[in-house]
Amino acid sequence: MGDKDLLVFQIDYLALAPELIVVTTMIIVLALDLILPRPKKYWTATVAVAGTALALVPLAFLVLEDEVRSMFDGSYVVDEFALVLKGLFLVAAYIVFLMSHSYIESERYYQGEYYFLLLASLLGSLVMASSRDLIVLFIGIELVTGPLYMLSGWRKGDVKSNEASMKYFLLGILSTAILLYGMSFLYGLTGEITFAGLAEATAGMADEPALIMAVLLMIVGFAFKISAVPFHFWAPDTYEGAPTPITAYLSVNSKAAGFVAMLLVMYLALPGVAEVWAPALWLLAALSMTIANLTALRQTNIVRLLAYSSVAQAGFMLVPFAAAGVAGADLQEAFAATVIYLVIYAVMNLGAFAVVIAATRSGRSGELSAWSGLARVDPKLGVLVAVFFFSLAGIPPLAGWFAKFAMFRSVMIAGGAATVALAVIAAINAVIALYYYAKVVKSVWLDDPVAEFADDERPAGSLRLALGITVVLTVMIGFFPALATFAGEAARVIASG
Amino acid sequence: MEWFETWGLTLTVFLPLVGVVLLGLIPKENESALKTTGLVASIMTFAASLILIARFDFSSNTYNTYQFEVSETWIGAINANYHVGIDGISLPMLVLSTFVMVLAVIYSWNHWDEPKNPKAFLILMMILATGMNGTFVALDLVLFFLFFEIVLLPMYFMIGIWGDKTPRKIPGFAKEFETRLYAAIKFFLFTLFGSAFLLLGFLALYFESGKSQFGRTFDIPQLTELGASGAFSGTFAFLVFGAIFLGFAVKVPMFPFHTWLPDAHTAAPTVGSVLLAAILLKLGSYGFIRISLPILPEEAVSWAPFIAILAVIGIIYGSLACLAQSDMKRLIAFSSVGHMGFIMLGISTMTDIGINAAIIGMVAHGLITGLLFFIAGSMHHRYHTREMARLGGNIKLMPVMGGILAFTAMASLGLPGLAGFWGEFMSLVASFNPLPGLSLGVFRSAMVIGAIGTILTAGYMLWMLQKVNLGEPGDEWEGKEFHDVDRFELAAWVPLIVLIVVIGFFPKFIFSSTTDVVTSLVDMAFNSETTAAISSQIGG
Amino acid sequence: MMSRLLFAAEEIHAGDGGWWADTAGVMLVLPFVAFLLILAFGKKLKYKGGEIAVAALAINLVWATVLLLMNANSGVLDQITFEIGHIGSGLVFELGWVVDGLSILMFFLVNFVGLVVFVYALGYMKDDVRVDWFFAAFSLFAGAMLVLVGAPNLIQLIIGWEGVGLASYLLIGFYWEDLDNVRAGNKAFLTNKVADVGLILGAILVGVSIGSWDFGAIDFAAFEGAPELAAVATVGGLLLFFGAMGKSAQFPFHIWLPDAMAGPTPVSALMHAATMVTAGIYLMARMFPLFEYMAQNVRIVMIVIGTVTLFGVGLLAIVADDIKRVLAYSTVSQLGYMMTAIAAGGYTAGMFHLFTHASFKALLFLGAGSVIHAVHSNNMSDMGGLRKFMPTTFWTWVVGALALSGIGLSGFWSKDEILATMGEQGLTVVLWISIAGAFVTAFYMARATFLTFFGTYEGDGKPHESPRIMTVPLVILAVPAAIAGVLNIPGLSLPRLGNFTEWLAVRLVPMGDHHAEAINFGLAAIGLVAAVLGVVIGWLIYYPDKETQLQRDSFEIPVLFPLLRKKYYIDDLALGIVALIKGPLARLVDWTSTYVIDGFVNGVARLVKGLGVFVYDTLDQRGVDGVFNGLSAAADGAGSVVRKWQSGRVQQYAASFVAGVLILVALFVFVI
Amino acid sequence: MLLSQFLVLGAALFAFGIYGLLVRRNIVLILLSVELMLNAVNINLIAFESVLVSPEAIGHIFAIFVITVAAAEVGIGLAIVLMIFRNRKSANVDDLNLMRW
Amino acid sequence: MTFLDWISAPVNWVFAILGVVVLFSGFRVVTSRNIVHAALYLVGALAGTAALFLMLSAEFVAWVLVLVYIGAVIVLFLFGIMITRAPTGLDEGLSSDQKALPALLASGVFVMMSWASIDAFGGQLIGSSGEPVPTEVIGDSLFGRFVIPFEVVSFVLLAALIGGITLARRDLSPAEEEERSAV
Repeated sequence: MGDKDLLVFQIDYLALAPELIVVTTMIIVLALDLILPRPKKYWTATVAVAGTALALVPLAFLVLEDEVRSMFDGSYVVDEFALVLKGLFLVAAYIVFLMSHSYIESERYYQGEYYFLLLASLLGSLVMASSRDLIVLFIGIELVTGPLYMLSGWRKGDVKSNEASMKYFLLGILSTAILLYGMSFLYGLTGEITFAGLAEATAGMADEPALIMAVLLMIVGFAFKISAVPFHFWAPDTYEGAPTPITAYLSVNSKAAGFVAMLLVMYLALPGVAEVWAPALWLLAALSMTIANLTALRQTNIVRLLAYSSVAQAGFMLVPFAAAGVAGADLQEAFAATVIYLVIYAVMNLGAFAVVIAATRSGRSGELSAWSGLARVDPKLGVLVAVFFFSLAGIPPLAGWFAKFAMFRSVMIAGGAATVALAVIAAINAVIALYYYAKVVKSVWLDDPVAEFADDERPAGSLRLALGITVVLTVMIGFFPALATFAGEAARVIASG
Repeated sequence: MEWFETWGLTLTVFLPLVGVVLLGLIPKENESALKTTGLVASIMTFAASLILIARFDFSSNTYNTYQFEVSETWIGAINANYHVGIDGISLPMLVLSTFVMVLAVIYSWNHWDEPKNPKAFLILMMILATGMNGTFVALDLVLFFLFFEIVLLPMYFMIGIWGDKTPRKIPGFAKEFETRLYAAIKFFLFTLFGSAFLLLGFLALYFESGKSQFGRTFDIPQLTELGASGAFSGTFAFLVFGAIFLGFAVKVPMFPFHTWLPDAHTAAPTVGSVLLAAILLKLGSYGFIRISLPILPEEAVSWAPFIAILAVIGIIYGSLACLAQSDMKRLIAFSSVGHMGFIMLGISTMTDIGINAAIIGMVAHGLITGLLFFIAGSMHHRYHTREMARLGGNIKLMPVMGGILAFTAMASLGLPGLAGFWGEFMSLVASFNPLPGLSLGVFRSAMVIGAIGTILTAGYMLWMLQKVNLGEPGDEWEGKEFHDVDRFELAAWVPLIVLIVVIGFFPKFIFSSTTDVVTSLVDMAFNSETTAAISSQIGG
Repeated sequence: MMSRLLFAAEEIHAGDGGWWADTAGVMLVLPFVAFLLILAFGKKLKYKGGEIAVAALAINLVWATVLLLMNANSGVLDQITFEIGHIGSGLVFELGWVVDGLSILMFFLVNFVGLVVFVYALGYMKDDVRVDWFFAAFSLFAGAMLVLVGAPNLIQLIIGWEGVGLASYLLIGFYWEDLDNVRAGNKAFLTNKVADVGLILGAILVGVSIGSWDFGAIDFAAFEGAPELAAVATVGGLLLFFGAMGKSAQFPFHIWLPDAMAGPTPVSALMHAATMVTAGIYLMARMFPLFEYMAQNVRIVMIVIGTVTLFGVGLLAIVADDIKRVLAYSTVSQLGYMMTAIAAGGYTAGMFHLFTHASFKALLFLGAGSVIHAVHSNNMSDMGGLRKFMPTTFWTWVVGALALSGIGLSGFWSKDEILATMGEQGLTVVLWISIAGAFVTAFYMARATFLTFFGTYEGDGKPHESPRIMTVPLVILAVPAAIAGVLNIPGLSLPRLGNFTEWLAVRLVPMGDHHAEAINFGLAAIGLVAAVLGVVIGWLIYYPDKETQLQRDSFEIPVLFPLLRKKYYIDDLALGIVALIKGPLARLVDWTSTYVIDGFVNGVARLVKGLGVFVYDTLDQRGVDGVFNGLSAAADGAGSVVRKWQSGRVQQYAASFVAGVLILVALFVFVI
Repeated sequence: MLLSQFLVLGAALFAFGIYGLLVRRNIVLILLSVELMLNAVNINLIAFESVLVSPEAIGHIFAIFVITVAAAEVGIGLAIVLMIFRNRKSANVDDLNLMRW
Repeated sequence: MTFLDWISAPVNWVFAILGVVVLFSGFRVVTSRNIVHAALYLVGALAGTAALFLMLSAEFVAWVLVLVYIGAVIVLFLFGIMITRAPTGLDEGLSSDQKALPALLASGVFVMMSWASIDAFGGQLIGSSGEPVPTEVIGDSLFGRFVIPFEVVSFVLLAALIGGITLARRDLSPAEEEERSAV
């Protein structure tokens, strides 16, 4: 190394522009938080929202440019996949900021710090999308989750929130330790940390027990992030206890970050040992779908229900991974399917949480019984509930159908008895899932209103914007899935590389 | 009008959605504007479909050539296209759909079930219209699936919100449920269960087609071509057909997947029942003709006896179940099981006669059962009960309504000279001589049993008339004012009545559109000389 | 088709009927026009639309008469069809009309009898309810029958056939306020529907096998011995006969006919004379070549059924009290004669009996109607001695009764012809049963006549002769009832009219008819003696003037009469079957739908829900506890089984986390 | 020196950490256990590096990052402990079972 | 390589001693009944580890470990322990009573990991060059190729700092707040 000069590594500022903008925004937010008097602190929110939006601009340039920018020996790459995922993270974060605005303002929270931490987590996910070696990936993951441990406990006075935070934190560091142990072995076995190098070095090592262990340990680490069964236990408790926008962020950005990690490591770093990770993920997928769906049937609290739903959805997203393990399977297809699912899931799940925030704004609890006849009181919100929950259930013509479609497609494309069995499990689970999603819609639309809430007050503008964006996307993607497949297409490029 | 050649179908499919947008903009309170908008949207859709008829070239009406065809890239990644087009098979179905929708809007003018809310209801109807019209014109499996499923949500809400609110004991559950709640979720889950398999089947076709010159494709015309050349065979095709069969059979519905139907029909608001019976059920049988048969002809043949048996069981089963009903609407609902059995029997023969029978049967059932549900709804509107034991002497209280009911019941039992006859009769004709190679024993038994089914059909229809229409009105109605048929009802019903008679005496009305294309479909799929030249295998 | 038609016309030197035949379709349409007009305007007219119905049939009668005369002169053979749809190239549906000897006869019969009955009904129904509806349905009835008899193919025949069934249903259940009448209508419709299955299946077999439903084509195929038709001839013929049994009320389908008396009397008159019940006979005559040239073995079945009907059902008339029922059973019996005749090859004989029967049975029914109109009761026990009050009715009735009994008048000739045909065919047993039947016929007609018109009146009020509008039709009908027999006296050819046999022979193919070339005086005498004997015995039993009608009607034959009163239990059997289907069977099916299929579905739903409860409550929430408690209890030793694992839930989660890792790795190491 | 001797030592430390994580009731003690686990990872990394001897000293870099992150985690963890302690006057995990059912 | 060969190398003696120290300290961390002792045992374990690092030519990392952990983290821990006022004496309640299952799981993990290690690297020797990796190399790496994670990790720390402060600080009551803003 000694010979190498620092200047060997050219820093491509355009490629890093989104990250830099986010960093700048963070600093401005911090500074503003110091200067502004309490009543004016909402400016921090405005800045965060604006900064996130602004970060999309260079992203657009990069997308149009259509060129792979690689830095630091290929450990940090800005390509189509990275851009798509960064776009997803930014948009999702943008929507979460919109949702947070009224929520955070309505109680006594630390606004500046709140936005700072969320931006930090966002920064982590942006870094992850570009990471092409284990260290960057690891640091990225830590930056994503670290702030979230604290944000889940943001309602400091609420013991539930404390508990959410603690559970998330303890299991989070356990998973970090396990992940790191796996990484250390991977490094030890190959001497490589870049994904490209790992792919080369691990090819044909599928029989090496130590490698198997390393891979499995890493899977467990990621499985925690995406809350796959049996590493999901934290999710319902944390989702319920955390502030709702954070829950939305957890279920979308954080989960997406987990999937990004998993996608990168499995497909880019370890394609040669797909026969190891695919069966493992098969198992996780089957367990996640089945256990979570069955559990969700029993839920009476919407947020808990959404938590289990998100676990189940993670199971669906894992299905293509399992399909990739079939001999001769088209890894690109599987890869693309997960990305498509992820994009669509992000949109509709954010929408669902936005609806939860909107519905609970006037003192309605998250208990399903409190939602009875909501549509009678507020038909527009009722329509939104129907759209998002049916979309989650995968009912055409709402976006969710295409996610499931892509998922099934990837399974069918692979063939093989085990994957077909998984497809059948998935199909059965899709119907089970429909039941509890429909239960929510039923409550909202078909049941009589139970109690009077002051629903005449319109949701805040930012929340309406969040709802608007998500609902339009949900419906549009349903009719024009090409909007989502574009993401998958981009991902395909990277998987072939 | 050149643009119409390419965009006519798109217009027909999506005009209702324009209606949805407009309806969304009109405030809830402005009821008359809402109704007018809904009416105008549906009439314009109907008009568009009439222009389609006018410009349809009946002379070049062979299978797998489509008119008003449009193919635009839709989901490039999976090679799914916005590919629409019609032929002589889809044309009648499409027009039926647009036509019934107009009548439904007219009827609903002053018939709003609780909790009213015309705006929401009309919006749902318009979405439904898009789904139904789209299914009949889609030429891409993914597009077909999408439209096929679109109808699910509006119908769910129709049943769930405006449906029957009486509590009901559900076998297997301890507590009572409101009928609408049970029916809505049941309808939803059943259909979705079928759709899941449908989707799997479509995907399997997609991948299998990858081996062909077209590459992986969802395109129905291309798949049809492949199917005709025997590209899909063996266990694979057998399973695929089974999966697709399941999807369509639930929708049709065939025995034993029918149990959602009585509940859904009974619980749905009037217009919902009408649309459900008139058009939604046809989506399944249409799917058989459009997808199962041409794309998987070999498997269709090997599944045919099974389908025929189920169809015949459905005929007898549905009719017998009708006899046990005490609820008028439920009876009519069960009658659909029997009638759709005839349609499926026709399809299962795989002959041009049978398929023509199915199509005319679909149209006829749409008109007749639609009308029956209209009447049942109107009667419920006036009597506030559907218990046949409490009704009676309706024709005395409301002669016109009673007369129309009697007429429709007669049409429903397949009286020759009315529309319902042709489907039943020709199904039986077709099952006498199914496609060569199919078991004559099965199909001829099916023919006999199906014919016996017509007796039962007559039985329950007459019995219903006796209970509802005839005799002296019960004491509880004494002194009550009953308004006979009002002008909206007449406006909605008379066109149906006229069409029932016209098709009854002049089936060419439908056949002129279907016969050539069906013949070439059978030629193409089963590679046989036209089976209407029946002579070959008598006594064989 | 046309070429065959021309060819056949050439063969028998028949004309094409010119304009009259080309426009004969008017007859098929006019009643329907009348139907619609009456529905639309009937209420406002003086006779509530009756005049429209009468006018339609009157115009029809012009055509029918002209064609009848033309046919009598030179034969008319024509067929006009319109395609109403086709499938592929082979299957064509057509409507239209056929004009040949058979159809012309039926046109005439339907229109003539119809017109008379319609006129009669103008008076009979005058003060009744829903007169407009009555005439509308009546027109429909006639129209459907005309469609049936004018049908050039089986499809149109089926349309007319069911149309007749529908109209009869409407008319039988005309007084629908009383559910008994409705049930009678249902019974008629359903009984017919059962038989219709035969017709429809038969039509399918025959039509599909030769690729056409056209009667001409079928006739030719049968005549020429086309093998594809021969293959289905027996089964097809049986099925068609099965269909005919329903409409023509052959045993055991006769059960609907007596109940059908629930409608107004003119309906019964029309139904029994010209429309409805004749349809089955007509079908057999229409399809005669099939039975003659191919399906001979079916004829045995037909003969058996016909014979049983003519005698067995005839007996039932003896115990009936309702005058219309007596006539109804007699109709069934006579239909049995016709069916047997046709089965025996007596195409002409059967149709001739149909022809004469139409006139005298219409006459009898109208007479009965006249009586009922006067007495306001159907039961003979309420009548008696009406001879004095209603002379016109009485005398015309006597004409009808004699004709029916086969004594001298038209019925004698036609019945004799049947007997002669049977004799010629060597059907000895059948012949003697038929003769016995003739005796029974005469006996019950004597009974009816004596009970009704003789003795003393016992009913309420003072009966009176019916108005002119009702009696004139009686008189008009009495004429053919008396003299129609001359039309077909063997060897006799009337000037300008020719001979009934010749009329009917105007068909596309030779009928191969078996008819007597000369009068068989021996059989005629035996038949006449049997009939006279019947009247005499009837006179002996029923004439003596006893005090009450009941006493007069007290003649009893043990075992037989009770059995007859129970109608051989056939009605009960049918009711039982219906009850079985409607009751237990239907309920069973409904039950399976709700409890078995739905039960399964709901069961699955509940299972899944239960699984959800289990997974959540037990596995997810308690199971982690449970499993770890159990494990650690086991690990800690027996003493601590009941002790709970004390640490918090986070650590349970973490433990499951670690356990998950271990299990995953273990799976790979040990399993995969 | 064998590579595996360091690895087994690391494994043992990791196992201790897991044991502590599962068995300790005080949250601060749980954090200590986690530190043991992370330390085990570091031992692995350094041991591997001494065999692999990569030009960029990847193993060492990795270990430094792990140490840094571990420090940050400790900070976060203690902050959460303090917050909980403020509300409940207890730092025991047993008490965190509000959302048990 | 036999055990004898192994034991005859002096460097392994050093390892053995350090290993015992580390393991013992580690064991006590998770078993000690005194919370402060547990923290101090962690110091022992970390110090032992640092010494091991020195043996493995990881000079820089070893000192980082000492500085960061022993210098900062442990202090932080002790502060934490003090603030939460945990008893400094023996406390029966520090561990759960049910130790069997955790022990089982932990030994499972140990078996798995050590077996995998031995299976993969059973006889592999560490070339004992003894030359510590120059800090310059590490510096070049950190600020060269790993500059991005390096920068990013600073945000991890910053976020932990800011978030930690926010969470840990006592919220002012509204009254207090008013008072403060008035000043």
